[in-house]
Amino acid sequence: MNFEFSENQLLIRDQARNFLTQECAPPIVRAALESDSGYDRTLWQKIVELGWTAINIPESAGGLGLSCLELCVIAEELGRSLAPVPFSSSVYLATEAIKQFASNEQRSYYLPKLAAGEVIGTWAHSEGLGTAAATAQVMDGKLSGSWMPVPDGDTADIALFTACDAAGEVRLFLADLTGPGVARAVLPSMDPSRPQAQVTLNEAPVHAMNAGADDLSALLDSAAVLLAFEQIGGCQAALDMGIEYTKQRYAFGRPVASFQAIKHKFADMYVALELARANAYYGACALANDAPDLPLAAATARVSAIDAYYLVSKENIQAHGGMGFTWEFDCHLYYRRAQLLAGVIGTLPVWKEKLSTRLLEAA
Amino acid sequence: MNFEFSENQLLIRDQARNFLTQECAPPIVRAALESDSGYDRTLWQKIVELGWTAINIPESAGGLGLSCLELCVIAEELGRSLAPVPFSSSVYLATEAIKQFASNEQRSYYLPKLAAGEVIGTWAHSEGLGTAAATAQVMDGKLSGSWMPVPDGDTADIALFTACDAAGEVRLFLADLTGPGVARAVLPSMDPSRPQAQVTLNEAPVHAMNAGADDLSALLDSAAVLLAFEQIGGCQAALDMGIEYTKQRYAFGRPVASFQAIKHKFADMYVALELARANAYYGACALANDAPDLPLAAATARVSAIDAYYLVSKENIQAHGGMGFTWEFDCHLYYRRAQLLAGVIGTLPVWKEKLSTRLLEAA
Amino acid sequence: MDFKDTPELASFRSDVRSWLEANAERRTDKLHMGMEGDAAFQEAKAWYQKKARAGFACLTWPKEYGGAGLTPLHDVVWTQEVEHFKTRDAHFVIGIGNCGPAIMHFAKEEGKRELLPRMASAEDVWCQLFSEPGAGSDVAGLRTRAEREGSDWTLNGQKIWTSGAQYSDYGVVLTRTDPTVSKYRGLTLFMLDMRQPGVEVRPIKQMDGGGHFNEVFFHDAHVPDSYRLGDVGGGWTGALTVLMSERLAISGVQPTGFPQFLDLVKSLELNGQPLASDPIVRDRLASWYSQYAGLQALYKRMLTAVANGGIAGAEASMGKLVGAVMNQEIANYSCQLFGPAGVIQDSAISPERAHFQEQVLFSPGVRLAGGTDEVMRNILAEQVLGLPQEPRADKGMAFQDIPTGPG
Amino acid sequence: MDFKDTPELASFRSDVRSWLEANAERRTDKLHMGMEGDAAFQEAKAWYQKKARAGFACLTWPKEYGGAGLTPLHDVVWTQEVEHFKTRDAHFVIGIGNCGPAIMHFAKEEGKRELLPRMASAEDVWCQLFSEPGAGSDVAGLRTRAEREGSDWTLNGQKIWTSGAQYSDYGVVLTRTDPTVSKYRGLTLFMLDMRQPGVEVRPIKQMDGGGHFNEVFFHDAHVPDSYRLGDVGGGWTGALTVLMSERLAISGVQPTGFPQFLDLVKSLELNGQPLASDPIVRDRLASWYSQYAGLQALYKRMLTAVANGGIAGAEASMGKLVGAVMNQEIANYSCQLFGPAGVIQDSAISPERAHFQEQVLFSPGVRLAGGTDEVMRNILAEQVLGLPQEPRADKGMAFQDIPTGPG
Repeated sequence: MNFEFSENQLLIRDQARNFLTQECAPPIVRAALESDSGYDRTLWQKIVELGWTAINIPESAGGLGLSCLELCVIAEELGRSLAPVPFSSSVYLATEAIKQFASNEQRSYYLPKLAAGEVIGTWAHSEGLGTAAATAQVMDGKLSGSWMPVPDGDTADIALFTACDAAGEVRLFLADLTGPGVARAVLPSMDPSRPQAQVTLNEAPVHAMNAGADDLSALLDSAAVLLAFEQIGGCQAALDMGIEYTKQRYAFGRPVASFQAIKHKFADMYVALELARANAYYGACALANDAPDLPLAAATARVSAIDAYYLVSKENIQAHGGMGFTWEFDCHLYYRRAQLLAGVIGTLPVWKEKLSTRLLEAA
Repeated sequence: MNFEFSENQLLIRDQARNFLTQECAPPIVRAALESDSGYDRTLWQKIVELGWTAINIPESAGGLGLSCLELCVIAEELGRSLAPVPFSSSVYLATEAIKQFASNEQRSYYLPKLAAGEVIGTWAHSEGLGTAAATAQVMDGKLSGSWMPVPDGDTADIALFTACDAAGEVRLFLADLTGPGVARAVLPSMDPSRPQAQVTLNEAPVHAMNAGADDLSALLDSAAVLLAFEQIGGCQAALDMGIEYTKQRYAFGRPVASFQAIKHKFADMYVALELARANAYYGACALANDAPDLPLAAATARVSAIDAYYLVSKENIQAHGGMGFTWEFDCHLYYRRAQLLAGVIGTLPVWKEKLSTRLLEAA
Repeated sequence: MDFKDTPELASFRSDVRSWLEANAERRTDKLHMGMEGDAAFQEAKAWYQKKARAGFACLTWPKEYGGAGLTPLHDVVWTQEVEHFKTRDAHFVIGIGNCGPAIMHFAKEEGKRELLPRMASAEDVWCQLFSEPGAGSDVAGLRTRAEREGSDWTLNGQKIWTSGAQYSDYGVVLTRTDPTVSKYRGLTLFMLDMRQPGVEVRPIKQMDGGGHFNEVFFHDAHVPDSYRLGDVGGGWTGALTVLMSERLAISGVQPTGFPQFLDLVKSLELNGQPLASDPIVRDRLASWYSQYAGLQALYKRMLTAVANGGIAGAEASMGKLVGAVMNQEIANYSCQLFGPAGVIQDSAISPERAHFQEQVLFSPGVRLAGGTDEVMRNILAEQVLGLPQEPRADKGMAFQDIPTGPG
Repeated sequence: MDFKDTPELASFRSDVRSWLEANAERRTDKLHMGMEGDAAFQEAKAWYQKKARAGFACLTWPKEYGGAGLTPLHDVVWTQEVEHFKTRDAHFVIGIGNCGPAIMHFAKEEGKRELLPRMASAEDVWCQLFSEPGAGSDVAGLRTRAEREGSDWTLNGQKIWTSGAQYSDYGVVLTRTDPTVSKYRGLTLFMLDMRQPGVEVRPIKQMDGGGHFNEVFFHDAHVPDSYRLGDVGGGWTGALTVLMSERLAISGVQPTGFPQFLDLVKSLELNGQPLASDPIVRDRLASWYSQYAGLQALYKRMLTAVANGGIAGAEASMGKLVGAVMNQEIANYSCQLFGPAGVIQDSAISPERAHFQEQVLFSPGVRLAGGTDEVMRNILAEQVLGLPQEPRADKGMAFQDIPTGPG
């Protein structure tokens, strides 16, 4: 039994942290937040050059042939730095789906481009406000309908759509977003540094992938683990920020951090973070070893990551006092990102229900 | 609008408090807790002599002809002093039921005896572990079955049973527990100072009362308000106890009560108590004025009283540190009573569901 | 105990209702209305002046200061009736609710007769200038200096979190007049003319993008000694009056998010199922309602106490504490219910949902404004429950010697 | 990252499993087994001695002190396997888990060779004597005096909350040897022979009626100087070692109540409906599981760190804090689910329900024993997160001058 990343993986993490500390400092995030596109093309290009988009793609398809564990350590650092890039959409979801469910032809076409960052992918699941079930139907290889929110839907080149096939079965379809019959618009959202779009298809040509409902569920499980690492990374940064500030700030002649109410608040934040981290690690181990309890472990990692990031980002604002409520301070960047990450691939109620179902079905 | 008891009612409360401070000090409660019967006959007799059992009975039936508001202030003091007497069973439930649903004959027979404390009544609702619905059926005026827990079922002389009539409708029936076909046994319980019994009827003669399911529900609503006053009384006593102790007890060279974690704990306990108190007052006002929102107000009073008493009695132990966990300290008396009062007439899940149903049905 | 009005109040209620029906628009939803922009301010001022002319402003104030000379129960009746209408009082709450009582108590008679009627009629708008960048929860740690210049005073320094400073004609400002004595003793409270060159107002951009608050800078701002409220060095007493009034004012209007959540549960369907039939949602609804109803009833109890001649105590802090936390939790929970779409914040797509998204981003401020959760708990613990203060690191020190950290 | 054993560990696991199958009874439920009564103690001692003879006691201790000289990972394997069997180790956990490491670190070689093997083989039982009636969270505020008498020591005073004192042959006791210096500097740690006339053990009746704990009184109890652990005045360092070991030991076995709750949800029907189909119950189940699973994974992470040569830090306090609170909340929630019958506490009527009722009454103690919630949060805040201490009221004072209040 070993619940730690390898030395090499930890080295990748350190390198990622150093790189992002330099290249993705808060002003970069803030610029993306305040821009129209909400996406830092320069940063994305540098990330591509570091090979991060290629990590978990086989060498035969232009990738580095590393494992999901290397992705986990990268994810933690992307989360910590609040990187405004479509990494999760393209790498955890689109790339994985194409690796696993695309035809040989599609794989050999898309994987090298995804690895090289020439193509950005995403995943369109939500058909509108509050509709979890897929209702759009593919007819004669063409799909019409409207999906929102589609994460990074404005910048992505391709997207996977959840839709019904002619027989009414839910399956995954691949579409070229730069092709005919596609309209898209950025939506106002709680975290504009990771923009959401509405994508409307009007008889857009799509390609069926070899993935049904169960495959889709497995894809979401692996994404849940990777996103949990983004969440704990952000969580840690928000906690560190709060501690640093309250140590420096004085009230009543002593550091704010020396008041028991503040200390105990941080202790509770730390506990939530460490439980989430432990669950994420367990999920990573289950993912890397394709363990039978991966579905349960993934749901657990996601539930506690959502809980922890909300708590920590919210109480970090509180610990800052009034300054925490200003646009100028970075507190809200974490709070916004916590909301974003809690929303993508499904929110708490859905994942808690998955968790309890899987737990009660387990031996 | 007036949300305060009248001066006369407050006077009754003060008198009750003085009386119970004298006659129902902790050693009395403790003696009941450690005794077999768990019921202080001497205290009961004194309470009867003060007329408390007669408060809400019309003068024509040997009562004092006062209102439920006088009962509320008495309830608060009984709760505060943890009085080990079958007051709630006999007064809030049995007496009220007989007043409202009994035949004229039964009323004129029982009410004077209930007022004079010669007869103690109770209410048997729960047919066993986890069965909320009534299954026992009355045939030819006779009832068989087993009810538990029946509060004060060992000391009561009469009881109201929830059972089905010959047509299968749930109704209320009155039985003489000292008559034939009745067996009863005290059950071990979390609060032995207010003992619970198993009552088994074997073709025991019963009298149908003029009360169906809706009447029963109204009866429980009025009891919920009165019990809420017992709960906030106990809550206040537990809070006072914790504050007193931590002011006297020193650690690290200063009073334990001066540590922010303890102060904020007490603040949260106080808030829970005051919300519960406010809801109880609103419930009392609705009860006294027979207001249309009584069902909602009663459920609200009960839910917040259960929540508050659990929180306050639990954290009072915590604030005492190790000593709070000893039998010798009184902390557990409140914690046990909180459990008892949370159980009688139905626990949180049932009352929360009632609350949300009533709230969503309201205009 | 009863819910009924006395005949006098019943008649007043009927007057209020008729007047509102004739002069205000019924509201159709429970959505939050913030104060935004100059147009909203002009509209609010017009509304308030109309209300004042009809004799419904400052109901409990004495007539000689522009009030109606009525009882707190009249105020309650007004509050209950006005709830059903679209009205805009927010710009005047701070002046009338917080500053007014302190002026009534501490100003000289001449100042009262000059300024209070204009406040009551919304001719003048007032703001409250206490918080500073280095003095938040520790309000008395403030550094804005007021120095004698002849018989008058000159102010220099900076305030923050001043609601409505941009609309204000006057402010009540807490200043340090003596840094060589202990921090609570060297403070003095003044009224201040905001329309002078020495006062500069700059808006603060909030984390939610809004701008309800301001920074206010004083560069040799001038204050006549006749505008002093209370004794020199006695400002803390006056400040406490303002802060207490603030908490009382807040506790009546503290957003809890509950009415909006109830509406949502009643109206929304998700995946073809009414939210109202979801047992988990119902369970949360019951928990929040029991708190919400408790706050409502608590407020009624406080008003009964006030009507009986008592004063509202620090209990008012409960409404602030519970309501602010509930407001944030409800907003977050609602957005989680919305699923992936919860993150979309577009009132054009769904106004009822956008409310909760706005509140996710605004609610952290509610937990901070007017005193943090932690300050509220301290007040309850010390002022209501009588628990001992913590050992004070700055106790007995001259203000100028208190450690302020590396910042 | 992987779940698999190394070949060596796999072989060890197989040995453990065979031995347990042959020597212990499989458990069929997850109900809590407390330590009660002399018969239970004799049974436990017999079991532990059998285990020790088979070489499975004190796996990580050096062989010369009676251990097996194996790694922490062997310990993990043992713990994982033994979980499926009915065993009784509770009487020995404090000695081996808490006292052992301090003795290993601070005792003289001769004492170690004399006492540790007897501890490891369960020939001697040990207890830990730190807490006092006036020194709970503030452990170092203790007043039990140890005074020099020739080269040896005489003890007078009182300890409290001593688990297993009535069964113990030895104890590790923290005493005050100098009240004229600051409180942390005047302490000295000793080993103590419990079987002497100067030591009197009296059981404490707990709020749940049980009696796991004792008061221990010293009337001129005698301790040879060779039983001193560490320097005179250096007792706090040794005590911290014991307390840290205690928290680590607790964090592995800390009751959370979750496995029992899961069993309950899986098995119980209420009103004809399986609990497992109640959405509100499922929602709570998911929340608690995510914490429970987090604690399990956290423990595995700590063990990985230990196996890699690190030391378990104050993080262990998390298991204590989270587990103890969860345990109480689960017990209370379960009894609420049982409805009116929840208050009946009769294992004859329903053993699986009685478990939760017992826990309602026992769980408050779990939140206190080994450090309160508040102490755990302080440790996490100060020792893990590096937050500054509060100003200390007793700082720099001689122990004898520290205020102790009216009590």
